[in-house]
Amino acid sequence: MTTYIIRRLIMMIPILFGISVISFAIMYAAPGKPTVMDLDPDISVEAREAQMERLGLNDPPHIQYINWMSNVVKGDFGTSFTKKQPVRDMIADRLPNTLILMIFSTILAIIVAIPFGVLSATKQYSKLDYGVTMTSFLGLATPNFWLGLMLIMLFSVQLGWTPVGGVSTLGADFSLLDRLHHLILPAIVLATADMAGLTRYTRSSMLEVVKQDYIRTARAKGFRESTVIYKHGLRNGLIPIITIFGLMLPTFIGGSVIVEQLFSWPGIGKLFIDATFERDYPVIMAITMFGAVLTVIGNLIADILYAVLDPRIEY
Amino acid sequence: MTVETLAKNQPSVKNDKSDILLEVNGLKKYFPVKAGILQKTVGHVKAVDDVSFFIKKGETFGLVGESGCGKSTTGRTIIRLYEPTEGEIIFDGQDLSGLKEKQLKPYRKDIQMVFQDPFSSLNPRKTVGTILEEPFRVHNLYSKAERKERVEHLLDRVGLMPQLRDRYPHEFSGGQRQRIGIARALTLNPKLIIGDEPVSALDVSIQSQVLNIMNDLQKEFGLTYLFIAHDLAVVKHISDRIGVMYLGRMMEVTDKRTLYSNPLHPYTQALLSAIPKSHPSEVKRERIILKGDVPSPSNPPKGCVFHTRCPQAMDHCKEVVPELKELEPGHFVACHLYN
Amino acid sequence: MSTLLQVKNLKTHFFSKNKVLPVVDGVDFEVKKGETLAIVGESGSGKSITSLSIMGLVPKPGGKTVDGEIIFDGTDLLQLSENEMFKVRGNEIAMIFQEPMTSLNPVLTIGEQITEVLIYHKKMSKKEARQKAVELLKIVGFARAEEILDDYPHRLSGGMRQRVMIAMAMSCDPKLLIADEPTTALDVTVQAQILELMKELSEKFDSSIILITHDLGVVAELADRVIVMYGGQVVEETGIVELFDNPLHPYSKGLLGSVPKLDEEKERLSSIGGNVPSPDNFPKGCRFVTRCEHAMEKCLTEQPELKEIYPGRKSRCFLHDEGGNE
Amino acid sequence: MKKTIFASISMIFMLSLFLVACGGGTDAPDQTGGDQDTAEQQPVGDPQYGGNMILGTSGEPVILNPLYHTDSASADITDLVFAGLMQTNENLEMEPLVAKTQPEISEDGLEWTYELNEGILFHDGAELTAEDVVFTYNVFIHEDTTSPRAGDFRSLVNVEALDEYTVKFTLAEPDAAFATRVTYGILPKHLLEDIPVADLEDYREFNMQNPIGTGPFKFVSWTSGQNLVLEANEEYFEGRPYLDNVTFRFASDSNALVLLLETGDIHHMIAPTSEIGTIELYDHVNLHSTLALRYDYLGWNLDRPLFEDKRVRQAITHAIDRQELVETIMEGNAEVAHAPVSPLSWAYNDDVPKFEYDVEKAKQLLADAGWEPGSDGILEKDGERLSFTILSNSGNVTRRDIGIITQQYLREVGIEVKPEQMEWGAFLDQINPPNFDFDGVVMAWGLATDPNPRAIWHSDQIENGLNRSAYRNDEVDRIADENTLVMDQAERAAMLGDAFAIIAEEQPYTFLYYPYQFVALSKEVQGFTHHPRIDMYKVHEWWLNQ
Amino acid sequence: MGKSEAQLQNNQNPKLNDVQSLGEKRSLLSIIVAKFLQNKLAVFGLIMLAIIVGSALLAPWIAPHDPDFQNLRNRLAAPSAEFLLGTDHLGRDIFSRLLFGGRVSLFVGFVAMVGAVTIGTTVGALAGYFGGLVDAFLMRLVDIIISFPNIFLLITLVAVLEPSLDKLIMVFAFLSWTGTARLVRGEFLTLKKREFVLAARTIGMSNMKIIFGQILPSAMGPVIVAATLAVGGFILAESALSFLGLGVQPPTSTWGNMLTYSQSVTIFRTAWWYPTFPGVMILLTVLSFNFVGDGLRDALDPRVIEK
Repeated sequence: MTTYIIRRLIMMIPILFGISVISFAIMYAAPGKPTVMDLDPDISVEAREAQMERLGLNDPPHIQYINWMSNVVKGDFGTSFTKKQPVRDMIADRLPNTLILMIFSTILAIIVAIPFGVLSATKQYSKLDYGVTMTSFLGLATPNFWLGLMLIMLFSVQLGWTPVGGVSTLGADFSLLDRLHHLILPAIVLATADMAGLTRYTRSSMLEVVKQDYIRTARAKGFRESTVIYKHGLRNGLIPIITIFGLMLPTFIGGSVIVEQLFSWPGIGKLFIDATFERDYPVIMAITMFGAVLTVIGNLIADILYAVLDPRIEY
Repeated sequence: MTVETLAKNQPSVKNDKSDILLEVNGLKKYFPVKAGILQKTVGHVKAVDDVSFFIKKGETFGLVGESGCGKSTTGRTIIRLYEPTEGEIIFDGQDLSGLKEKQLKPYRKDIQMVFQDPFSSLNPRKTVGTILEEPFRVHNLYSKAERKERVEHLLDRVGLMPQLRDRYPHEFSGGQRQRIGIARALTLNPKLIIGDEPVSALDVSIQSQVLNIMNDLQKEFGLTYLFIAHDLAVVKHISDRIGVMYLGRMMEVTDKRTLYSNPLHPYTQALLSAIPKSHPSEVKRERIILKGDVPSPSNPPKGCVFHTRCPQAMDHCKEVVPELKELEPGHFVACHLYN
Repeated sequence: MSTLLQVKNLKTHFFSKNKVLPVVDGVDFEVKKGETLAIVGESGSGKSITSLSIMGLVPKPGGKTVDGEIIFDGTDLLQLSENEMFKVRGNEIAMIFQEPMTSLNPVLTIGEQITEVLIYHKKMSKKEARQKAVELLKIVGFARAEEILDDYPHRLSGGMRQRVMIAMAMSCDPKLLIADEPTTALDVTVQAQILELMKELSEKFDSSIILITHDLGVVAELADRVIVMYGGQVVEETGIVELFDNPLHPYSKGLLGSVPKLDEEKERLSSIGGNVPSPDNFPKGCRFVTRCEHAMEKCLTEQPELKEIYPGRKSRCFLHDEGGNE
Repeated sequence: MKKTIFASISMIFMLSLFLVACGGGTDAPDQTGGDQDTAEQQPVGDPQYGGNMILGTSGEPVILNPLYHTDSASADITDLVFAGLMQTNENLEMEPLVAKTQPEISEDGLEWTYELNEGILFHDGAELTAEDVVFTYNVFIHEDTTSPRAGDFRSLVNVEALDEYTVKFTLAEPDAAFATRVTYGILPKHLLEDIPVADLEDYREFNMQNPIGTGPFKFVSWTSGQNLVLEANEEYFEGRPYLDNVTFRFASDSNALVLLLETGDIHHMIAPTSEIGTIELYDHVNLHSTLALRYDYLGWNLDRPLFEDKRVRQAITHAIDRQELVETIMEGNAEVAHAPVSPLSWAYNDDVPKFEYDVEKAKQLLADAGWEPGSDGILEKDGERLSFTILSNSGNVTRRDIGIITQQYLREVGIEVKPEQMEWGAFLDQINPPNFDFDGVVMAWGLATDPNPRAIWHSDQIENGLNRSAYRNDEVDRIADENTLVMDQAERAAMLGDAFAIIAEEQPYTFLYYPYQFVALSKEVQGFTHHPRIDMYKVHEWWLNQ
Repeated sequence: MGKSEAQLQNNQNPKLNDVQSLGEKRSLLSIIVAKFLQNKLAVFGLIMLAIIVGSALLAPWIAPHDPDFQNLRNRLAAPSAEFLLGTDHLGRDIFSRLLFGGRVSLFVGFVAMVGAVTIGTTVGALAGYFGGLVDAFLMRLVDIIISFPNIFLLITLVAVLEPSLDKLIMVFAFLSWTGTARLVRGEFLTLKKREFVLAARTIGMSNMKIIFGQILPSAMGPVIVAATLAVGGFILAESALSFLGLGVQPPTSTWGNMLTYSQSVTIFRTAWWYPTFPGVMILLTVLSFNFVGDGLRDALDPRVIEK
């Protein structure tokens, strides 16, 4: 197992290299220079030029890339063009927020989707099944920013149950309850589509599983239906879900961009959007690489979980 | 494992060469096992390991063995679905083993295959007529009208009504599909038909229909069969000569009567003794129960591959690979007991 | 010998939107204590569904036992509540299946799968159950039983898995073992091992066995009595030797004739024409009429009944009405 | 605890005295846009100390050093933390702050001498002296400087401390605009003198983590993406602020801010015009408005043959009902503009040519210019159609809509417009040198306090500056070059007025409107003075009525 | 013995028996259609799609107003007889704009889907069929693109390329083919071992003919399902990009960018119809595509015909 993980980690290198080259190429080809973003007529052209030179943006692309890469290898992602802060610090500031949101949404998606998916499958064609199916289809079809806006309007503005945005109450001391209070709405919005998708997958996976021979064996042993489904069925049904889950991870990272924007959530998604509009290349590159690493690691975790759940997989 | 020379294992005597249609010499098919980042080959599954035999024109050669013994791989390598790793496949005097796909095309007409699974061997998206016409199209044979006529004739030959040509495979039963599969194999007037477990998936009553049809067609078209199966009774019924394979190697080759009346190889003996009795009151000869399971072909035992399970294994067997030797005329055995 | 199981007029049908499939359509038979009854038939004959009906495990949705009685040890299983059936299944009646590769749960160890039955039915502690499991595995021929317990099914070969299945089935000393094609998926040398094992066990445990198979060779090896099924019905019921010596029903005859035998050489096998009918397409009269060499006008419209032709031998054919078979 | 309360009470007493003495900075929020002020003046009690005021903003500061930032979010913070020699008041006049009085200017206009208030303390307790001022302004003229504002000080030759509280600036040539340049927050020399000037911008320990100034509020903390907290500077030289804390709360966009305002999570926000309708409905919020120091315009690329003819440009302006634009999409919150100068400026010239909405006149002008209707109604001349694109940046809703609306207006007079949006970065890249790839563009200029038109209108700013309309006029060039040499404001205003009249007549831009700027303020907040250019103006006078 | 004529014939001619046992002729299509029609939600989805696509296509004829005509004095008018679904912030008729916007939204969805499916199918087919180095190379490419946080690349690319319709479609297609490629590759890996493919090889059929004539038609089931779902996905993605200001740019209207105009709290408050209807259109359309996709998944399941 350890060697497998190490091997997989080594395999990340070419992938991340490819991603960095592609991102850098896009970035380089992009119109718009970070230094012309200010339209203040008081700032002289010379000052802008000097800025370009200082940021190394006048170097040929391969030199820029090599400089960037050699710093990255040292753990230095450079300094933000617009925020003048080390990118590493900026990400370090924001990443925990994004991770909290992602993990919470993930958990939310799982604890809602799996039971409902299983119930839906075991009671195929029942009213419950139709209800779950309809709801999950709706969840898949709703644009999430629209849903978010509606939820904010309803719960935060009309009912005043949840805060409009942010991660915690201003000035208040840290409190878990307060955090959860702020987390719940963004997490629901972020989780909705994947929750719905996961429910569908769980349902079809379980439908597949209950047809299997070993389920018949379990029934023939005289076990109650619940034992049959949860002890013998669920673990097998979860195995394909794990892979789906690995594939879902990028959508969480991606979805966070919109949700963070919507809920003024200070995470890397929002940072990324701001950076894109500001042509803040070091930040864009760093977050892209971070996202890629998260994705790859997420897939790795999915594969490891896969192996944990499925004894047939041996590394 | 050292690669052994070809000549060493060639049968020493061959009957009149002129009536031999297919001769397989030292055939090997190794599948690489890949692992790691660079997909380096870390080992081989020796599916077929140095197999030699020949088939005479007009005869049926039966290839038996348990699952994983390499009998199907042998068949598929002969028809060049797999690239042979080593060895000769001499068909009608021409070695097919080294030919490229293009050079092979003329021979494609001469060797055809009937597959095991009647459900997967016909393209579910095409009508029976289309499936049967495909070989003509690939080889640019006949006009449209002629093709149609031939297809209908073929359907008739395998006992299906010609008007069924525009039906889809899913509308047929297993036995009917297998007959369609046979019809397809016949379209190009082949000399050799390889039957890869053609009746294994069929119900007993249907199995006999198909076996009978194959018998009839052999007579009518003068076909030669390589019949691959695991059911010894079926093989015995249809074959003239039989080869027994175990773990990628040929254990024994002889005519069917000799094989059943006088099996020499301990594996053949065990195999025959394992067959359930055909009548409840039949007094069974001593049943030889083999211990354990077939070893993995990616890591076959040294020496004689059967020595791990052989009731008569000797020390010698663990070291030296026995050659396939002609002990009696036409009776080849690979066993150290007969040295 | 007393009767352990009596199946009377069992009807299990499958319902889909606009069709009713009479997969099992009025089956009668009985199993005596300690005997091995073979149910023989080709695919679609309803033999597997018959066995699942006894277990109360007819595939849902769609399948339902609509009529009949299954009297096991004095109680009609069809009258039992689901809760009462839980105590019968796996405990009084056990079952093994055709596909040893897929019949074991791939994510649970062998040990878990054997002990859970013992813990559930026999209320054993984990430790006791484990001990018992080791014993059972030794009985079915595992030398290294302790190690096997912690292995997962995929590490075992097909033959080993089938032996595990048997151990599992025998764990609660069932009165009846239903073996559904137990050796079909196995290689011939492994089949021989399993057949030997089953013979041994049936003597040792004194269980009754219902052996479901299409392989007459397996029947010849193991069975005491045979029922032959065709089209969801029993067409012949007879002793084992009688079946091979003198089959009564034309289908039984055809079946015997179409199997190639090692010890005889025939140019052509006798064969039954046509195809096995599927349940949505059963003929109106005798189910076998479309393939029968002796079919008569009457056979097209009327269903023959299963009648005792000789003592202990029943057959479902009009030919017997006209004075025996040819 | 008791002690503090007592101290506070006495402070209130003292400060109220001070306020009276100052002549009441609070009761005249703005004279310029008073008619739009929706704030209901309620009877309010006396100012009270205490409270944390929360300001909502969508922009996060970049650098908390007044010499280096270019964004308004940073300016908002540094305006609170630092104090400059002078500051502009709400009427855009220069007022002394750290300086005691207006400067003393030598006869030749080359030497500017400022006398400082004594006893002003930095937040770390050190006293501000002339050396600190010298240090601060030397950064601008140091050869290694990286300050983006260094260009403002090209004429500055020398800064010296004449004594502990007197600073003299020496210029190379007279510069009337220099008066507006000395507003930069004074940096503490004792903390920064060891840092090489080249590295000062990157000195995060000061610029990010602990800026020390002499302003009314001290820096407390900055949580990236969430908030930035300031606290009252007890020792502030104009008196301790009423507020205990000022917190900037960061949110994604104006929508989020409006919602935060509604739920009472923030006290203050700069309100976008589009949301005024909603904010007006909030009972707990006052809206303050003033003209912004800004104008919005449609700029034409005069290097394109289509726009060469002045009559075409004038016709376009005639064809657009700017009054309707103001009344509809601006919901009345703007005034139609005619020239590149704000009515707020002392240099504003109302007497410029105006091109009112007049479709017939537009058609006439176009006909005069030789454009004839083609088969599809679009004007043609020499086989070329009068058709062009109007570019705007996708982030700005109003500008995007103006492009679309213009399409319909100009269609009336036979001009085909294709509105296009681009993402901001790409947009700037396209319209700026060296690309200049646009026909028309919807933009706005935020103006500096000094009305010098040079940066935007001088022909030497075409190649490498902000004159992207490629406007060339010798007279305007001359005025742009010479106006700063004139020290007399009235004389200078007359000069500039001529330039603005010329530009207004030539219509290189279609000047659209001067927008109002709105500040939404919780009714709890009192003492607010609305400044057209500085968001955080006299915050030490604000207080919370709790 | 009294055997009937028919019976005699039956026994002598097994072929008659064939026809009987086959029953009525059931073409593949009819089975698939029948299976599809069993799924009520799928049928509902199909009808909805027919209405939506139909009205989008017929927009020039059924739209009551010029979708681009502004009446600034009639901004944000409530739904009325004249303006069925009200007007937008520039006084344009929302109903007409929805019809025309639907054309663009659906166009984006369909064209991007065709692009993605074409690339994905080709790559997947080549990788799955040939295996080896071809497979390794193509799949590493897929790995790289999949590991890209998709939306980051999407945002960057769209921002960089200027968000025009054609570029948006290209970017969508370019970033979304990987799923199809993996799917098709998987299908090919299984199908190429199927005996009918082996049979095609034994008669000497060329690789290209086997790939496109034999395997691909069988692999198309899942692809069609994925493609159906993808159309809805792209419509959603466009609206998400619009939310970030990177979608299709005005004056071209799509449901997505119509929805973004209404992001303003004031519009949300004062003109509920403006954000509601484009949102409902997206929801209904995507929902219908998902219903149809789900129905197709069941109907195209090879087990339907092979059992």
